[in-house]
Amino acid sequence: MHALALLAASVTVVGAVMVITRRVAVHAVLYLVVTLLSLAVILVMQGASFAAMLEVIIYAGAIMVLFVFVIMMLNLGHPDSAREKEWLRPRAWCGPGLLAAIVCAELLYCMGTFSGPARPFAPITAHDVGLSLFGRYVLMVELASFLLLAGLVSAFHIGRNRVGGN
Amino acid sequence: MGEILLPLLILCPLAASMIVSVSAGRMGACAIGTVACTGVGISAVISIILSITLLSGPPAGVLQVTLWPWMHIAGFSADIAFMLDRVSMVMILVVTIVGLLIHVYAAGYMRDDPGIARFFGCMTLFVAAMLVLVLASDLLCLFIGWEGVGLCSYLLIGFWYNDPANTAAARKAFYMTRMGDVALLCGLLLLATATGSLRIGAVLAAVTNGQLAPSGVNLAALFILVGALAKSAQIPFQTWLPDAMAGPTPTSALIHAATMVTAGIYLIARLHDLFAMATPIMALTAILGTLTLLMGACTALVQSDLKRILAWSTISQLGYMFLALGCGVWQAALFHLMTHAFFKALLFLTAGAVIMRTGHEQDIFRLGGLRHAMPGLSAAFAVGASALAGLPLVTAGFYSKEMILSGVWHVHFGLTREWTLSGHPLWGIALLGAFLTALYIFRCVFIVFCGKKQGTSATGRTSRLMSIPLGCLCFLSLCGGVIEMPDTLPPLHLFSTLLDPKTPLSHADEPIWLVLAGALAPLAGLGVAWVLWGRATPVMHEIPGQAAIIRLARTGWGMDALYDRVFVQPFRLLTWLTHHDVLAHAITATGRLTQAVSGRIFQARTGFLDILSIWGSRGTGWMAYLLGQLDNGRVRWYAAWIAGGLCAGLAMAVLS
Amino acid sequence: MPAFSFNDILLLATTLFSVGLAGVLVRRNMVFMLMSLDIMLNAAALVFVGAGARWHDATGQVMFVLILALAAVETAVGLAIILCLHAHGRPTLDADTGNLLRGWNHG
Amino acid sequence: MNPLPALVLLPVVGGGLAWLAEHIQPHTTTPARDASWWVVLGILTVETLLLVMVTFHHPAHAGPWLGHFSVPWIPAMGIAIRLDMDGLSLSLIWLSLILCFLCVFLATRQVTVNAGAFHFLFLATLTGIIGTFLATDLFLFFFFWELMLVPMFVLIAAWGHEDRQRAAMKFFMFTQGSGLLMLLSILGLVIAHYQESGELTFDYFTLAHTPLSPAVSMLLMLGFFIAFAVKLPVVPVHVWLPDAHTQAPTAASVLLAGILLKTGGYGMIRFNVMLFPDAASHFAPIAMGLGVAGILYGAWLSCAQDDVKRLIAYSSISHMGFVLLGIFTGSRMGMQGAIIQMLAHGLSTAALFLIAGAIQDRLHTRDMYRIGGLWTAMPRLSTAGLFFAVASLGMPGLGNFAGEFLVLLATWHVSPTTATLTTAGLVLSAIYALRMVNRIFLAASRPDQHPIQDFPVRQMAVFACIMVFLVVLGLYPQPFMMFSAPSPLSVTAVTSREGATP
Repeated sequence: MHALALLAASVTVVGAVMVITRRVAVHAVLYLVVTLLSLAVILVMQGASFAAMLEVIIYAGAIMVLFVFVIMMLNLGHPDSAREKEWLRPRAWCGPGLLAAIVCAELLYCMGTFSGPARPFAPITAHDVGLSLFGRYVLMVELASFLLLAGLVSAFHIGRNRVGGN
Repeated sequence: MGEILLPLLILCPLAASMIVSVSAGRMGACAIGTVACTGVGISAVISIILSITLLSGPPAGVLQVTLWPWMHIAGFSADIAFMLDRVSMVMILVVTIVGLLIHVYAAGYMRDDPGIARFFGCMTLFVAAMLVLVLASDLLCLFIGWEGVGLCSYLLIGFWYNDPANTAAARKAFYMTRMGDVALLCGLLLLATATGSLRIGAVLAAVTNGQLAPSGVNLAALFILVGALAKSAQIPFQTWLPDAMAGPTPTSALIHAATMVTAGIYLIARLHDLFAMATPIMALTAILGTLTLLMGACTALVQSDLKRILAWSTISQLGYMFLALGCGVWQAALFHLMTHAFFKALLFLTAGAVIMRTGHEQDIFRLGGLRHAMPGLSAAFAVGASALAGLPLVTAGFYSKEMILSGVWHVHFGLTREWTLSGHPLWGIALLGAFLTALYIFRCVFIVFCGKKQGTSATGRTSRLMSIPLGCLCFLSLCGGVIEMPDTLPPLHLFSTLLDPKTPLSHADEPIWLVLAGALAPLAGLGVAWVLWGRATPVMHEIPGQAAIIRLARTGWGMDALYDRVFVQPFRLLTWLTHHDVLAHAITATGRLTQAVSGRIFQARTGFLDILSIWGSRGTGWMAYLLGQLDNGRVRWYAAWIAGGLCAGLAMAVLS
Repeated sequence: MPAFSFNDILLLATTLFSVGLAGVLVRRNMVFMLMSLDIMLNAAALVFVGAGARWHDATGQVMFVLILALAAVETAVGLAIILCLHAHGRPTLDADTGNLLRGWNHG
Repeated sequence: MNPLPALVLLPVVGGGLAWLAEHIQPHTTTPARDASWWVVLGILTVETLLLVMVTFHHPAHAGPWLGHFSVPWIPAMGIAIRLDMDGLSLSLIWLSLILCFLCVFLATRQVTVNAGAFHFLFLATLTGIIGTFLATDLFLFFFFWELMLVPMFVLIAAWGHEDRQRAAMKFFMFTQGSGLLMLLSILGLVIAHYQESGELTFDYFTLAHTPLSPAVSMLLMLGFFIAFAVKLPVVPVHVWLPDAHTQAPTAASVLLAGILLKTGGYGMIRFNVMLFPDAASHFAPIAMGLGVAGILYGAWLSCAQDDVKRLIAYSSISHMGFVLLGIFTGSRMGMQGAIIQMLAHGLSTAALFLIAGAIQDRLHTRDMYRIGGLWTAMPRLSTAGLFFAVASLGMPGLGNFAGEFLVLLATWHVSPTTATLTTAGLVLSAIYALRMVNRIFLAASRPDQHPIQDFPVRQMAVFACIMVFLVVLGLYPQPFMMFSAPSPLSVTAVTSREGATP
């Protein structure tokens, strides 16, 4: 077990926990960026450098920027963080925490161990992914494009309504 | 030439009818009368030419014209074909000449009627139809004319349709003759089935060859007899003719006295070979004829309506003709038909003129003493009356009646081997009828023309147009009969020789008192009539006492009421009862029943479903309430439920 | 030799997933809920990539790409909804007040 | 070019045009600008020219069939568009066209509400009728049979008189239900033929040669018979007719009485007697009994009606009884008589309905007790009415008599008693016809009558044409008898011979 890997993993988990416990949204976003970056490190360690790059560029770059923009537009202020505090009383944590813990425990319990000969480590390059994407899974790419298009259209539609509402 | 003239003979009145009908409202009364008279007049001329041609030919010569095939089909053929032999020659002469005279008269009589176009349209159409009837060489073709004259008769009786009684009379006439027509049609069907053709010659040949079983012959003769009886208003169909007097008087003269009603006599005379084979039917004809003549004479004796007297006298005279036909002396029947056409037309036309001039008064007791006001008409009526009564030697009626009487005397009906019917009783009744005829007609003459002057006053003059035909008819009534004389007198048999050159009627052995009796009976009638009504202080002013029998006789022996009770009322009742289509009701009722039943079933089903649904909805409601509690619309709860579900699913996977 | 075995990756991913799930369940603010969802998606993506590395198959990363696309769409639409709600008088972004999904007896 | 499909399709296409014309140029008060009416007139003229062409320029070698047309439709089922024309169909199509002209000249102009649609439906019915007369594929025949039903239903239901919905529904239910029976019979026959020969076909000529057991053939024949009997109509199933005729608009009444009833007679000749000669001859006594019952019952009820159109409708039942009687006498004579009777009845009854319609247009009533003395006010109309009433009572020299006489003669060959009984119907016919004449035309005119307009000369000329037709049919039916003989008698001859040999 690599120390760096351990570090990255713990940063990831801690970051995630921080995300769900922050009161101020921008803080949570920053923690989320940290989580994602550390996750990217783990991905690199898994030999998936292409995925890691996408993680950094798209997730940590594009999507998080989107969050930041929205939070800026929401114009949140002090009353909001106070309300968040009101909502985040420990009592509220009991049930969900318990449920999440049970799920986690069950998942871990049924995970078991994957024995068997592990393949010799070899990184999967963007080339392989590309071949696969536009070979066997070309139809899925198309579906994904449809999905993106649908998202685009619906986001535009909802946004336009907002403009009209104003 | 005959081939052209014969169709032309029919075509002329037809064309006149068409012209008159189509131009209704555009031509004046005068023009209409002229057209109609011209049409019939040309026909008369043609018929005279044709008769001369025929008479100059061989004795048995027949002019046959087949215009076109009518129906030719396997097993049956009929043609539109005409034939002129000596029987039909007599008829066309009568129809066209008497018809012409009556048309001329009518042109004057109907001058002021607004419906004159309709009148002449029907009259000329009638002449055409009657000519078709008498000229047809095919029985089916004859049937066209037969129904055609019936239709014209219907239209003319109901001519003044504003009075419901007139149209009712018209309908009655048509219905009663229609029944006869249907019987005739049955006879035709029978003959056509047996012989495959309805050509008169072929039918008669087939019958005389024995192609038809005797029962078939009898049946056919019976059917045809019924048709003839209905057309000629004999018992039991006599009731329509008196009512038919509702029409204009020229109509009564032409259709209901001179021509149409004689169609039955003509038909039987035409088919005399067929009837000769059917002895029972012959006897039936004779008996019915005798009954009718007696009944007609008796009824005429008590009538008070001038035209009705004449109508009943027509029935009675037609009875004479049927008697003659029944006795096999069809020549005598035709002879009487001819003379009857003359004198009855004369009587009707004179009566019409009288009625017209006295302001449409038809009751003889309200007329009277008209001798002075209208001497010409009185003379004409007297001539007609004497001809009808058959005053000996000077009138045509005497010779024709004498011919019938002598024919009846000699007849014997061999009905079965043992039972024969002699003609003598029939002769006796006929002689009684002759006496009664003179009695009733001179009663009429004396009351109307002699006697005291009554309230009604005669106005105007009889126009020239009307008096000329009367003169011609007077002449014919007096002298039309001398072409045939009894053997006791100079034996002249022009008429019977003309009709049947092979077997002229000759009764050289007949006793002289036979003729004498025939001559004396009318004279006796005249005498009695003079005693009763003719003297200055008549024995009888009115019909005495209104005895029940007389009242009965005045209504035609209650036959009308009887038919009304027996046929008309039940028919009306039944039609009223079945006014709504029974079958339709039955089917509708079935439908309703089905609907009701299905409605019940539906209700029952819905009731069951109601219970089910009430309970079901209650249960569903509870469930929905419960579920609704889960479904509170909060996203986080949904997520929690998903997580819980995942939890449970994993737990199951783990624990199993 | 990879730094993590597949089991470790699964362990990490489960943890991350649970944390994300807890976030979704706890937070009432929709922005936070979206972020938690992203965490859960990342956990799933991580499992795919790990499996791809374990069996040396590019399909894992293909799935990763697809999940990425899915996350992008989800985020975009979700944020649009948030903006819309915010503009329409729900400035608190409280997920519990938005019970439109309930449908019946709403109005 | 084969004229038969054009004959069938032209009216419905023209109907569409008429509808369009109405939309382009809506109905105006000036009759000269009545576009859809002119379109209909033009279409009928073209159709007539076509028919003239078929009548006089048919190929000589074709034998009794004047024309033939065949195009596969659904080959897998053996269904084809087969149209054949023989003298019977030709004469009935001529009758249809003449009556359509009559309607167009005299009746359809009175329709002012939605005239385009009316004309379309009118011509669509004509298409159905012509198709029925021409189709020799059983499936196609059924298709046209149903096709003529629907527009007629709409015509009655939409343009009819006071109780139209119910009448239309009755009409539809009766004819539709019986049509389904016929469909069953058709399918049965086809299946029987398929089992026999392994060939799936709806061809009339092929099916005519199907050997059938007596029971099966009787069953199939009954299916056909009931369908045609409803249309004809035969007495127990005539219930729809008086209502439909009474409530229908004038033009639809004319079509119904003039031609639609004739499709029943046509079907009986073409399908019952010719497809199943043996079964038909076994069935003949019952059918003849029904015919006589129809004659007497129709005439009887006709005597009891107060509604003019109802009276005419019941008289139709009576006349159609003669047709049934004639068809099932089993002789050529009877069949000829039935055909002549169909033609003559088509003309005379159609004219009577037109007159009744004209009276209703003018007086707004059909009750004979409220009409009266029309002769003074309308001599032309009354003359026409009298003529056609007299024709319908069977005056010799007019068409109806020729038909009735032949039928009676043929019946007399079979059973004199039946024929004698039937002639009673003639007396009844005189009663109802003259009752109508007396009540409407010859009664005293009513005092409260306002002045009414007589037929104009032009319309009278149209009526005169019909009168001439009737007179010609009555006095010279021979060419019609030669001409309108149903030609495939050879086919039946072949079948019966084949039926006899095994």
